[in-house]
Amino acid sequence: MTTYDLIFYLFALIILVSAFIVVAARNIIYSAFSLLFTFFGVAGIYVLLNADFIAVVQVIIYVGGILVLIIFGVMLTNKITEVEIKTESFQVLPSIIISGIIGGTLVAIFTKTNWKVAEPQILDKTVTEIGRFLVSHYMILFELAGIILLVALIGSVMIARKEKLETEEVEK
Amino acid sequence: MNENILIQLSILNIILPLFGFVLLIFFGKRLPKSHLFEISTIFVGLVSSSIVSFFKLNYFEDKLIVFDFRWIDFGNVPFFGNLGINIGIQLDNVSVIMQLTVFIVSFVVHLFSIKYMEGDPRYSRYFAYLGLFTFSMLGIVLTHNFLMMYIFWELVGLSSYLLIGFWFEKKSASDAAKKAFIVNRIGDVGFFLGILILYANYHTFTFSEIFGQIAQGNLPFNSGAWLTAAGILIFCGAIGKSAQFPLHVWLPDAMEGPTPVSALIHAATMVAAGVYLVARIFVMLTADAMLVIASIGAITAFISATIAITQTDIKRVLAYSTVSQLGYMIMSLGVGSYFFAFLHLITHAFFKAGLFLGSGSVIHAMHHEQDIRFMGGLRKKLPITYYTFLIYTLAIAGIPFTSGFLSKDGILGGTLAFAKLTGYWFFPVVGFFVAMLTAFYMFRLVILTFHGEARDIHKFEHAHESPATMLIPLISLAVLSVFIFFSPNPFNIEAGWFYKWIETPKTIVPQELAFSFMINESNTSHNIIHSELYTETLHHSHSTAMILSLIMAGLGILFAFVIYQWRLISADKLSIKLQPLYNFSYNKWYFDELYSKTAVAFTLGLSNFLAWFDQKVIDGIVNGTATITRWTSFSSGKFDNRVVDGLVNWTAYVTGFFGMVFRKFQTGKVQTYLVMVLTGIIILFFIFKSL
Amino acid sequence: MSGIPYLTLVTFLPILGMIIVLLIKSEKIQLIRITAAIVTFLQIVIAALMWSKFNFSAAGINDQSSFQFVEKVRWIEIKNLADWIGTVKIDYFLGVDGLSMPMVLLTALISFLGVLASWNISKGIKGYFALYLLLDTGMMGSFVALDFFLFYVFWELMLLPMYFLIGIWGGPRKEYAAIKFFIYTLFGSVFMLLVMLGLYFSTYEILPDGSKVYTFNMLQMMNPVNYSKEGLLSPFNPNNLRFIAYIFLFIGFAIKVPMFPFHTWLPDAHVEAPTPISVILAGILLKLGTYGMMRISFPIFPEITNQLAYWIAVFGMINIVYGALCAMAQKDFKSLIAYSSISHMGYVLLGMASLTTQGMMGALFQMFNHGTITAMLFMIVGVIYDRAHTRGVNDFGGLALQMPVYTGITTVAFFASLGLPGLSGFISEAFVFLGAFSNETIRILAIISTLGILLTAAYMLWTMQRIYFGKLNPRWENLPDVNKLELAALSPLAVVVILFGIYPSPMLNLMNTSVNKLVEIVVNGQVTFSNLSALIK
Amino acid sequence: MTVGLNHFLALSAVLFSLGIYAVLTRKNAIQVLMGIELILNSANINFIAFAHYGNFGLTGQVISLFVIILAAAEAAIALAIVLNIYKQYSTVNVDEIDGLKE
Repeated sequence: MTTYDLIFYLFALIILVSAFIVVAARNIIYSAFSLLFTFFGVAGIYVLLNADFIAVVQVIIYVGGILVLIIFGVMLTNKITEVEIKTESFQVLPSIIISGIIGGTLVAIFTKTNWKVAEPQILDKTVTEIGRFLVSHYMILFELAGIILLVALIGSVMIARKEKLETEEVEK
Repeated sequence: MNENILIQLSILNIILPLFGFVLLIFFGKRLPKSHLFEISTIFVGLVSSSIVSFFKLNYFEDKLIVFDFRWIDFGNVPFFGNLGINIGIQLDNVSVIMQLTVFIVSFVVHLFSIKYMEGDPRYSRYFAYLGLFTFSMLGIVLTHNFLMMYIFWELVGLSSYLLIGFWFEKKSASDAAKKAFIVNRIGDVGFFLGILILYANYHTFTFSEIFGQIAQGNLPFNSGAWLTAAGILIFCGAIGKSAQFPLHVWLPDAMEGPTPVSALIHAATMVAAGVYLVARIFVMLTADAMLVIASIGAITAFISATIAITQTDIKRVLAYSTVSQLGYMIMSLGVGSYFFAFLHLITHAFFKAGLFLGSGSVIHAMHHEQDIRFMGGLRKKLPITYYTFLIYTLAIAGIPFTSGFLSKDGILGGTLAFAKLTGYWFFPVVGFFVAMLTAFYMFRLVILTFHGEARDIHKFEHAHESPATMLIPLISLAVLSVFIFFSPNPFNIEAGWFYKWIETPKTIVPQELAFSFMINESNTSHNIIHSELYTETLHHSHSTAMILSLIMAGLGILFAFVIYQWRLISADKLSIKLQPLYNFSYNKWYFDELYSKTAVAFTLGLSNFLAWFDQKVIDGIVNGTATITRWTSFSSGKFDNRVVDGLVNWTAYVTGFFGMVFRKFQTGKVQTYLVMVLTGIIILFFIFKSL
Repeated sequence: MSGIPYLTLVTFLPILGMIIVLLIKSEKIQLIRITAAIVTFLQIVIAALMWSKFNFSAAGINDQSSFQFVEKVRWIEIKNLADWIGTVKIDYFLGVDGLSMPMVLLTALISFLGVLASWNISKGIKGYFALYLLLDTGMMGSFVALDFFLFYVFWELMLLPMYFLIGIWGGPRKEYAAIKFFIYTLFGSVFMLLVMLGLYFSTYEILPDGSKVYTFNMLQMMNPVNYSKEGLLSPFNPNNLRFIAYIFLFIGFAIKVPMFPFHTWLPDAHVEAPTPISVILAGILLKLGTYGMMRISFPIFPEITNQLAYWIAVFGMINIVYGALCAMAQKDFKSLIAYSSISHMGYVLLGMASLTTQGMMGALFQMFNHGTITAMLFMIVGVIYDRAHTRGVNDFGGLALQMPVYTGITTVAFFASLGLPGLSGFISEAFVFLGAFSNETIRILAIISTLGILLTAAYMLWTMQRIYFGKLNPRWENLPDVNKLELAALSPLAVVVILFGIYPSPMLNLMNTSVNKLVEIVVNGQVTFSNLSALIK
Repeated sequence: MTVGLNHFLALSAVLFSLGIYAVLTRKNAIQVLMGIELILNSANINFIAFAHYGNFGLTGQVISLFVIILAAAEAAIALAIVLNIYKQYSTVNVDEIDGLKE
């Protein structure tokens, strides 16, 4: 067992445990925080896979952006003053079966398939290369992504704001 | 003058009335005098068709002039090679004479209508329809193939529908129009099937090509029975259009249309199209088919003549007389006397159109009173109408020096000869009996309408002779009902030019399928149509028929005068004495009642049943499936609730799982749906895993 | 592929229109309508351009080189990752031949006129037109797609907008009708999906480098050489399931036609749908079922088509007679027309099943004609319903006096529908009968089906009499005649109906090369697909 | 057993099924969202793993970058919707929002 393997198992454990908490925790705050660990773990996996730039992006966007957003969402939609912020689950049994089957099948497929694996290459300048890719080969997609982000930004503001305007009108 | 010009003129003749129709339909309301345009197109057609007839009959007497083009191309059909459908026109002596007849009648009817229809809110529409009719009728007359024949066949049906239902505010008119179209359709379906038999074998619609194939012994589906079937099925078209038994019921009802329309369509031209059709396919009729045709014709002639003697509506009497005369022509074709059938078609067209126009004149004068029981004595008020009417009546009764005498006499002679050779004495007996009935009811009509005292004084006072545009048609048709136009010798048609032009075509049916007196085309090279025996018999029967028919007609006229003019026998008493017969005849043999109680009631009942069946059973099954699914899910949900607590084994898991899924089939929760979707994906995956 | 991508343009123009419509403020009603009208009109222009450039002698059907306006681009490609998947390769493959070109023209025409008929839709106009244009793309795409996967995508794409268009803008029982339509057609597409995947896993395409990959390409599926030896639907496999697959596929299409006994969604959907949607439904959507049979079932399974042609004809006959009888008993004008649709689609089935050129050509032409005629009939119902707010056949009477222009157009439509010569319906029906009668096995069915001609005349004229003739019911004394917009929507159809009734060659010449080829494939297919030993080398 | 492609794939599969589980079971809309994030992350792991072992160069990484972008956009909009729903229904429990039922 090499160090590499060890680190992998460590991260895998972190991810799985924290993801399990995310899924299973009754208190939504716990879920939110353990999601943080999941994201970190995934970032670690990325590093292991020679994707340092993506790992960094993962930390910045997921941890810095999305997670904060989610926690805001939690706080805005639950009366935070109430001590117990618990949520319930339903259709647990079928979901366990379904996700179990899906997970099992996927694992089975992944492990049984004879992947045509090449020798992993270690690239040094991933950031430069990704940058070059983004403005050459994937330029249209890149710009589209920008537009999507812009639209999402405006859209979410609109969605959140519109209701407010209408309620104001009603109040008037 | 060459053939091309004749063809071009004929095409022009067909197109002109259509042009009139289109113009009137779109601009009729905006251009107040536009009907005059339509009439002038008919007049141009009349002139040009006279030219065509003159040149065709005098310079290209024996020539068949054909013009056609490929209308539809099927391309290179596998196993058959290049196929397509040609359409076009052909000019032979029969078609040019018919063309001229159509134009003559059409023109006088147009002329007559100017005054007759004056003041109608849909005046221009009326002339538009007349134009459409003339166009379609010319199509039937000039076509050289079955498909076009069928197309125009239906188009005359359409114009007939539109014109019968012209006063559609009246329920009876729209009923009659609908009835006419549907009854005609029944016949047309048979016609269509007949065409299909021919097409399926020969892959063409053209008369000459089909007949050529049959003449070479190439029978449909290699059997004479199919040839007979084709003949009879095509004849079905004629049964519908020429109002033959058992589809004759529409024609009397069609009298709901304006009277000039009855003259043009339901007396002179359209109804005669059936006879024309049978004449066209005459060469391919087998002996069996001819026997069927003759029988239908005889039965029709008899039934309608018996009905006509008790009717009281002036137009209905004429309608039944038309049906009866058409039966004559059909019977005549059936017994192989082609020439006289065609002759009667032409002569009948003139005098029957005249009778209808004359009745139109009477109706016009009587302010739309049609019941002859309220007429009488009109001779004094309407002298010109009376005398012309009398000429037509003499013609239809078959009195010498009229055109009707020539043709009717020939038909009766034909039936006699046929009976002598084959032993079917039924036909001459019916023929002569009907001749008597015809004379009787026609004179009954004349006497009740024009002779005696006025029975409705008020209307009589206001009656007045019709204006000149209505009288000119009457007079010209009366002139055309005189023998001189057909033969210089009033007792022998064979002396005339008509006999020279219209030549009975040689049959192409194999000898063993045809009557023995018909000679097959392949048998002889020279121009003999009938066996010598037949020619001789016909010659002998001729004089017998002439004498007999005169006696019968005289008897009929005598009875009419005895009963209605001199009143030696009271008509009322007679009708009471013969009550059952009288009722039977007066109610038209109860045909309408029979049909509406059987065929119509059955169809409507079936359709209502099927609609119910569709809604309750078929749709019920669909909805039932939905209900059962819901019920199953509900009950399995119940079952699940009870059992799942107790059993913790795999079966229970699966049951519980399905129960859950089914119960929440429509919860409105996205996540439940998602569960189902994923389940589906998993199942699909495992199904296709093995592939 | 070179030059202008006509098919992509004609297919995705409505999507472009949809985006524009979505960008317009929902208050600007007029602008939205005009945008939709312009977009669909451009579609007609492109379709007409294609018609003018169409090569009438190219057959198509199973030969890519004789398809026209072909566009073939790799759409989805997943490289050879694992053994059992192989390389997944789906093409964006469009093309037209004589089978699809008439349908493209029909779709363009009816879509445009449908927009005109939608002018007085009053609620949710923006959403309505957006969905309408999406539907348009789905229909057009289905007619031009030559890749089965792509076809399926377009096919499903139609469902969704249709569901909402009926379910939101429909009549009183719209939810029921919409759900019924949706579930029924979804049921059909599941069958189709199964067969599609089955075919996919049985057909190989040989790439230039010699490797074999599974393919969704319909044209490859038509050639027995391309089938694998052990595929589930491969003719080489002695235990193949082709027979069952054919029936599955047939049911999938038959629901769309709709064929007895799967037809009950149609009257409900029609009665509840708003007028323009009925027009689209009857005018185009139903054709997809029969088009699918001709494009997919027949050439891919020729040997089974020969085997089952008799039964297809039987169902065609049932459709004709049964539909006509049911129509006769209807009291609602719209459901009467809906049942008459069922009856008329029966002619298409009968014509196809004859497996003769005349019959198939009649069937294809009947698809076009039924599209135009029924579209007209539904618009006619729409006109009267907008004014009187009732559709009961017995509620009217004497409208001919009140609305003469309207009655004139109705007369054309009714008579075209009952197959009057000189109007387009006759030609196609006559051809269907010519074909069916020429085929010995179904001759008797053709004879029974002629009853349909009679019954159609009966119920059409009866309806005509009840609504337009007789004395004017005083209730309708103030009904105005058709307005200019309605006239604009109706008269092009009337012109088409009359024009193709008198001179159908422009349309028939479009089809005849392809139809002849199809007949040849199907009839010969019996031999080629049965004598496979010759193909195995 | 050396860590190879299969391990990463297995990890992502498990993460994926956990995400599915969350999406299917949680009543709180926000937790459903978290589940979706988990699924996206598992997909990303797949991409990058294949990129690493499958010799596809950097394509996989770029794609996962786009996935992250999409996730960000999606999260923003989804949360906006959740807030809106909360205002409307005063709850974010998905099972109580069953307008689709009609």
